[in-house]
Formats: sequence, structure tokens, C-alpha cells
Amino acid sequence: MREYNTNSSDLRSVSGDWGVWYRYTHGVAGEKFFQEMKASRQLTGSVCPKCKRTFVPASMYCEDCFVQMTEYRPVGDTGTVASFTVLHESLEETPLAEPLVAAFVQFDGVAGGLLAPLRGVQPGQVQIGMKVKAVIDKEQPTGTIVDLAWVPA
Amino acid sequence: MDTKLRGTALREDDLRSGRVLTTEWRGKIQYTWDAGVAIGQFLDGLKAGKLLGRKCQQCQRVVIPPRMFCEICFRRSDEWVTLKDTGRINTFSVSYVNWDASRRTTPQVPAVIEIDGASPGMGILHMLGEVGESLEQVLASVQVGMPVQAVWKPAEQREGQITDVLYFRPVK
Amino acid sequence: MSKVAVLGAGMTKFMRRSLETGRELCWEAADAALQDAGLTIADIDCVVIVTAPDAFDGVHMKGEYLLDGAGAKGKPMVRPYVGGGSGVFGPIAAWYHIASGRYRTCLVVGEERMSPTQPHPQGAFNAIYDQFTERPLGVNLLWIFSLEMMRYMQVYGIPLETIAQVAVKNKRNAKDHPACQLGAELTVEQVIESEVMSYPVRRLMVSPVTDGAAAMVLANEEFARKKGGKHVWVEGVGWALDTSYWTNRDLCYPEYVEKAARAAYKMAGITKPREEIHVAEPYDPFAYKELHHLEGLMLADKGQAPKLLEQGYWDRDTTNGIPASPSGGLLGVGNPIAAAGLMKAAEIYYQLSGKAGARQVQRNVKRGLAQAWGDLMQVGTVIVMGV
Amino acid sequence: MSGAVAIVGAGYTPLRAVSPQASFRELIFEAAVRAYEDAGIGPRDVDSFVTVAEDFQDGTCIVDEYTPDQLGAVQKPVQTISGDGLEGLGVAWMLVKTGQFPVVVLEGHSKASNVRHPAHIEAMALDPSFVRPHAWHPSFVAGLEMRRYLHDSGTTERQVACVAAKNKRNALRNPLAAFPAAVSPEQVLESRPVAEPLRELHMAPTADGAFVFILAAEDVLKRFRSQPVFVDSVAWVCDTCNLHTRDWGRAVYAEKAAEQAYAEAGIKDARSAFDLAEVDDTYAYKELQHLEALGLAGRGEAGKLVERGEFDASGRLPVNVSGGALGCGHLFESNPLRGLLEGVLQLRGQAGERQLGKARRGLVSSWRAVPTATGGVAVLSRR
Repeated sequence: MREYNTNSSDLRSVSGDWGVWYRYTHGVAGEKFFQEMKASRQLTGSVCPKCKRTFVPASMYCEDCFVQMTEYRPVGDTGTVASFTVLHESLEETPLAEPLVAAFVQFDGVAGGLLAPLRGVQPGQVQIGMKVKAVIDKEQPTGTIVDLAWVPA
Repeated sequence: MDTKLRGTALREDDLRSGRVLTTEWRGKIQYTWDAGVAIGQFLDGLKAGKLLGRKCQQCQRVVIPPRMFCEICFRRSDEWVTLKDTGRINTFSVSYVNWDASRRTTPQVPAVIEIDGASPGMGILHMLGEVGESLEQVLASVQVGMPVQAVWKPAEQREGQITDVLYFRPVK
Repeated sequence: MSKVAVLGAGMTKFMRRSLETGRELCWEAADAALQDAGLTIADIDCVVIVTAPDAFDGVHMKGEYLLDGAGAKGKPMVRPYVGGGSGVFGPIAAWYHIASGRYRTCLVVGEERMSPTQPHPQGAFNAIYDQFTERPLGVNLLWIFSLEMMRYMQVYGIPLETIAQVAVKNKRNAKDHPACQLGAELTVEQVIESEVMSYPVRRLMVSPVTDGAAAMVLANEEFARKKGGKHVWVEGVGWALDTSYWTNRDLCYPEYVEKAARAAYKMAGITKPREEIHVAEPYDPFAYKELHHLEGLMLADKGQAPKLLEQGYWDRDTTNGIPASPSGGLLGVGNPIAAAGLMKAAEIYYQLSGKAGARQVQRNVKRGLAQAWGDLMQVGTVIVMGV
Repeated sequence: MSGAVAIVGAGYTPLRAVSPQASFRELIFEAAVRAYEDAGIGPRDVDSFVTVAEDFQDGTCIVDEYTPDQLGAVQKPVQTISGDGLEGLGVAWMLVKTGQFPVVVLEGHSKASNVRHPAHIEAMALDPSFVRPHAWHPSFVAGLEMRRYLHDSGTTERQVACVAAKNKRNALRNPLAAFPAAVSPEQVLESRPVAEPLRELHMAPTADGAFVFILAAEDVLKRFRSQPVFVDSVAWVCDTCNLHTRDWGRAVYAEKAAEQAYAEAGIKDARSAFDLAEVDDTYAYKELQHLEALGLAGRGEAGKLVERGEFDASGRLPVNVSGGALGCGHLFESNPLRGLLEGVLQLRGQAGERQLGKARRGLVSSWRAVPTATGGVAVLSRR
């Protein structure tokens, strides 16, 4: 019997799959955000009573002041690309048929921002600072973030 | 202490009906783990119909599942030992619950079995079989301390997995 | 080595499923603890997050995900992880953060959200077993508990009725706990006649699936004295991890709990725990576990905790015994794993500071301990607090 | 705070793309035996054990279950930190400083090759409501960050490519390294785009390996046969993991951690304080962003300096002379332990072919990778 594996044919492995999946609620503030997005196609932020900033997406608490946020308000649908990437690879680690632009968009006078795909523009034409508009799927809303996309304003 | 605590409790129906929004995720949480020397050899032993243990010459313990080191003496262990495929029940349970919490009509009987030829107390987790189809039958036929014997898959069906032993049954 | 005081605690309700995300639960508990301590997040130098497997919340690197809800943005945060022992380990970790002399204050936040896991939270536990020699058998979580319970009962000849009494006691105690999920007035017969899940374990001997969070604020002596008032002090801590080859151990006795307790008692200068510990919160995810742990804590001789239970020695209104799980424990209040362990540590703080309200134990208490357990029946974590 | 803390033992395995010859236990056992040999002690002489790991990376739920045996830590105080190697070092350091645990062991390992779908695991760290449902390859986070960093700092893509070329070349002189290569910046720029501007050769491929370190209090150093390397400070800071509220261009965590570490270690001018720096380079741009955050280069200057060769092994400040993650492999939570090992070897004069002429004080920095904004800084010195 061997003391070390020194031959490729001696290598053994065991495979396993955890077999679980997940269902997440969006939380107190997230529920407000997605219900508003679904019902009135608005993006909702929350206002910190202490630092007075509005955050998007809406959050139950201010990360910095650590106080509860109970005031919610829409943040409009036009924003600015703060950063973006041209993604060539899928989650399955295979090449995407069409590269996609993932963009982080911020809104005037609002802290935070939102991530969504930027459509209707060639990847080479996208720039930081570009104005974009939110499009929220009306046909088949899922009530999740994938209903949101950006297009050039 | 504050007696008015926060928290918004939901019912399953709130989520199922869509009154409260949710999102689902099915990720690929999959692995292929390197068995290495000790477990690789152990799995090969199973394929050959043998239970292998490992001996440390310093403390004289023979352990199963095998490891290439003695965790007590903290030294490389010394030799392979072919153990018997018999043992004694250290403890057992009669389980009506599946991994996903769904219920079974006929129970499974997992047990810790101390393997003959290994040092006292050296058990492995495995299943008991041929011990009955109901709680009453199992309790009537199984006791802690009882001798049991491995029932193997036919040699040509063995894959080098712990499931090459189908279950342990009472020694007749 | 700086002395360490507990300044406040707080928690959310314990719920089968919460609307709140894990982060939001953390914020609710942390905010409550800060309010109890009379502090704000600006007073906090560092944060400890305790939360058991990522597989429950369904978030990889769960500590990172939770950190802004736990007040850790811009601060040093660590997430020490000893499975189910993590809850009580939270204040232990806070102790070493502060006792090292580096930090004045530490906020500990414990969170668990089991409801996201589908088809059932129990499924996540399969992956706790050895991937080579155990998982392929089609394991489930209840097995390890039922195997250990069977061994414990067999070795010491313990009747099922006595073990059922733990569930009766704790679910009754829990009725007075504001976080309570499963408080109830039950009889021993009802517990025994409840569904056999994995013999000898019955449904009413098992703690529930829970979402919830708890938090605690600790500080060094200088900070505590400046704040004024009477304080509860951390007097001793201990933890130990046994071999991962759990089928090679005799499951009838938790040696790792004894090792952890000995370390904590030594640090606290305790030589006669049965006289010097006045209230205990032993870990009780399953009914037999409380008895098993009381023995490991050396508050009862091996195999003798059940006899003392029959005599009312562990009851909340005992005058000559040691009240055990006056909170109602995991069996009654609920089991958001790491948050539940922290709830137990918080109970000792409430009891010692006279803030336990309807749960306040009968006897005069000057010193108590909380203990948790976890992994493959393998980890003991013990904290001794005193006034 | 009582007394100084030193590293008195270091053990490791080579880092390799795969490690099918050994189980995770056997890999760790090998590193542990070397560490104890190095220090001249055994596990019975150890007072407490700290390991770093994350469940989904090892494929075991409650992974701390499987930590004690191969370290000789059965029935001892063992804890796992779900954090990176520097957070683990910090915990070990604090344990020593309490005065209760004079000798502490720190372990970290990677069996990255055993993860079948690493992108799926990484994706599970993303916010399940606002980010994950997009089902993007998680490298998009690094792509967004790199874009913003280049935009804010004026760094060029070629300068970022110089980092990858430098580190892979440094790895040629490190026998432990998994991915040594002689590649030019041009080759890096021509490699496959993944999340533009991020390209394949900007990304550290994963590797397997294990590390064990032994830390001890100053007053017990006589017990060990090795030359002590002092941990003058180790600090770590979390910015938010929330992608919506973070600063995409700056490594705020590294700025704050450096501030704390330098204050504690008495460092006034970071630029002249170190003889070497092992800086997180999980992605090539991260090295530049971190160098600026750590005060080792001015804002927007790191790219120019790397292009001029100032961070080469023979430069003003050798950065990732080990080869970094780009050359040695990405080891999950153990990434900074590779840097820590390099620091120990260099300060002891045991770095072989890549030994630096002067090595008295070194810096190690970490980042917990996508999607976190958490990292640490350790200052090592020789007396």
C-alpha cells in the first residue's frame, strides 16, 4: 500500500452538491422600493433624519449615522453613469454572445446609486458622466431588480 | 430589558401569495474534493471490500476513518491495518425525517458502529439494515452493544465510496 | 489586562420568518443594545459579528454582507466562527478585543436568518458532515443529535420523561421573554407524544427554525467607570474544540465543554462552581443538551443532571439550586443560532443587573454563566459574568 | 498594551493550481509540521489556535469543524475567523496581548481547485435583492472599480499591465509560486477582455496551498529557536460591502487601516519606512490603488512609478517581490498569508534567490476580494 500518491491513477476525489436554494425577502425598505417600482414605476430613496441625505436604494437605516430612516421619496428617473464595465463573460464562465454594459448610476443630489444594464448604446460610446434614464419593464414585471435597465437620456 | 422588541414576522402565505415580494436564487454550490492519501486509500479499500484503518506506533491506536497523522501524538502515523467488517453498535437512531425535513413512512436507522480490529471507541457513521420496518420492530431488534456485520454491494458494483457498504446488519 | 464590562444588550423578536433582511435585523438589535447602554455608534471602537453558517442566510461572506447593519462601516470588524458556539463566543471575542488593551468599546452583533433556505433550513446542515465518509450516506442533521441523545440515555440510564421535562421547563420560562417564539405551557406527556422525528428525539424536544438578531455592548474598565452606574463584569472566558472525528469520541459526555468551563473558571478564580455559579444559561437546542451541558460545566456530576432536574434544582424559582435557562432558552425563545447564544449571554447580564423582569430568578445572584455548543458536537464556549 | 508580539514559526506548502495528491487535512498537516519544526516546539506548547476560512470556499458548512486535528489542536481553544489572513493575524496578536495566551498558532489554506463553479460562489456574496438577480459574472465589480479608479487617478491601462508583468516575472524567482511567467505589458493588454477594462491577465488565477504561523509574546521568545520577526502592528478596517454606497475609485479601508497601523508602529513617513511591501494584487489595478491608499505613492502616481520600475525587486521599494497573487495564485482568505510569509522570509534573510539586500521593515496589506471593501495592514520588523 502506498504512503504517498505518486501516480496519477491513484488520485481520488469525492463530489458533492449542497442541494439547497434560496428565497429572499427584500426587507422593510427593500419591500417599499420594489412595491413602488412595480406599482408606480418609480425608484424610491429614503431620507436620513440626521445627515439629511437621501439614499437610493431605500434603506431602513443610515449606514453612517446609524439611525432609522422612515421617510421615503422618489428620486426621479434620470441619472449619471458613475462607472461602468463591458462584461464579456457569463456567470457560467462562458463567453457572452453579446457583451453587455453594466452601469452604476447616481442621481442628482442623492447618495448611493443603482446597478443595472445599460442598453441602446454601443459599448465603445459609453462614458463616465453620461446621462441615462431608467426604464422599468411594464410588460412582465417580476418585482425584482431585473425589471430595471438604463438607456441614454 | 426593553419589552417592546422590533421585528416584522411573516406567514408563509405572505410570501407564497406574492403579497410580500421575494427573489429566488439557485446557485451551483458544487465541489469535487481531493481525497488525498488516507481517504484515497480508504476508498480503494472499500472498492476491494475491505475496511482500512491506520495505526500510530507511539500511542498504538488504530483509527478509522484513517488519517495519515495521529492527531493526539501529532506525528505521521505508521501503518495500514485491514480491519474486520464487523463491529458493535455504539449508538443508533430511528429516523423519520429526510434531509429536506420531509417525512418518511419507513424509517432509516443510522448508527455509530465501533469497528472490530480498531481501537476501542473507534466508530464510523453508517446505516443499519434488516432490522425492521417500524419503530417498534427496530427497537425490538437493535440494542446498543450489539454485534453487526457489513453488507457489501456486489464487487462489480462498488465504486470506491462509503456507500459500497450498503448497511450493517445484526450478526446472526 | 483590562477588565471588561457589559454595558447593554438588545435584540429583535425571534420569528419563524422575518420581513427584515439580515442587515436590518442586525440594525434593530444593535440599535436596541446601544440605547440600553446609553451610547451611540460613535462611541464604538470595533465590532464583532457572530453568525452561524452562510448557508442559512444564503449569503457567502455573510459577515461582510451584514457589517453595515451591525454598525461596522469604517471600523475594524471580525467574525469569529465556532458554529453554534458562536453566539456565546461573541462576548468572548469582545473580551479579547478589549482585554488586549487596543480598544475601549466593542459592539457584538449576533444574527441568523434561517428562513431563506429552501426546501428547508435543515438541508443546509447536510454539508456539516465529512464530505468523504459521511455525506454520501444521505445524512441529516437530526441524526447527530439523536445518536448523541441515545448514547447519553443508554450510558447513564436516563428516562425519556426526564429529558422531556427540560422542554416543559424552558418553554414555560420562555413565556415571559419578549423575544419569545415558542413559549408554551406543556406537559411531559405532550412532549413525549409529539411526533418521533429521529428516535429518541421528539418534535417538542427540538428548537425551532428562527430569524432574529441580538446585540451586546462591552467596554473597558475606564470607559465603564466614567459612564458610572453598577456594572456586570466579564470574569472568565473559555473555549475548546474537540476532534472532527466525532464517531471516535464517546458522545455520552461533552469533554470540550468541561475544558472550556475549566478555563473560564480558572480565569474567574472559581474553584467550587456549584457554589459560586448562581444562574446558568446552558445551550439547549435539543432538550437533552441542557442536561448534558450542565454536566460538562461541572454543575452536576456525570449522569446526575436529570436527577437534579426532577428535584426542581434547575427551576427558575429554586432557592437552593441553580436556575438553568431562565430565559426559556432555544427551546422556548427560539433558535436563530448565533443570536440565540448571544440572547443567552444577554440573559445573564439581565439577571445579574436585576433587569430580567418577570424572568428574574428567585435567589440572589452575583455570578452566572452562559454556554454554547456547536459544530459536530465539538465546541464548547463559556463566559462567566459577575457583579 | 503589554509587550511586543513576534512571529516565531512559519510553515507552508508550495502553491499550485491544483493539489490532488493531498486532502485539505494533509496539506495543512504538512504546513503545520514545518511551522513547529521551524519554531522548535510542538502543538502542546501552544495556548490558542486561530484559523481563517469561509464555508462556501471550502465546501463545508461550519468549516471550523475540520480545523483542529491537523494542527494538533484537539480539545484546545480553537476559533475560526471568517475573514482574511490579516484579520486572523490580528486576532492572534490580540490574544497574545491579553497576557492569557503567550503562544498562538495561525492557520490559513486554500483548496480553490475543489470549487466547481467559483463564479457562482462569488456571486453568492452579492446583495440578493439589488445586485445578484442580474446574474452577472462577479468580475463586473472589479471592472466597475477599475474603470472608476483609472478615471479618477489618470492611471493608464498600460500602467496596470506593468503590474501584472512585474509580479508574474517576480514569481519566476519564487519556488512556491504557482503562476510564474515572463509576459510583457503588451501581452497583458492583448489578453482576453473579461469585464472591460479588466482583462484575463489582470486577474490572479486561484491556487491551492496552506500556511501555518506561530506567534509569541516577547517575554517567552527564548523558548523558540527561530529568529523572531516582530508584528509591530496589524490593523484592519471594513468599508461597506454595499455596492451602492461605496467609493468606487478609492480603497477607503486601506487608507484607514494604514492610518491605524502606522500610528501604532510609530511610522511617520510611510514612503521611506519600508524595505519591501507585499500589497494585495488580486487584480492588477488593486496594487496601484492600494499603494496610493497606503501612502506608498501619491494619489494618481502609483501607475507612473510602476512604469518607471520603482516597485521592481531592484527598485526604490520592492512591491510583491514574492510574485504577489498574480504570480503566486489567489488563495482566497490566505492571500495575505503569502505576503506575510514573504515578509518573514525576507526579514530573516531566507528568501533565497530573491533575497533583498536590505530587509529590516516590511509591510503586508490585504483585501478580501470582490465584493468586499475590507482589508488590513501589518507592519513587520526585525530587531
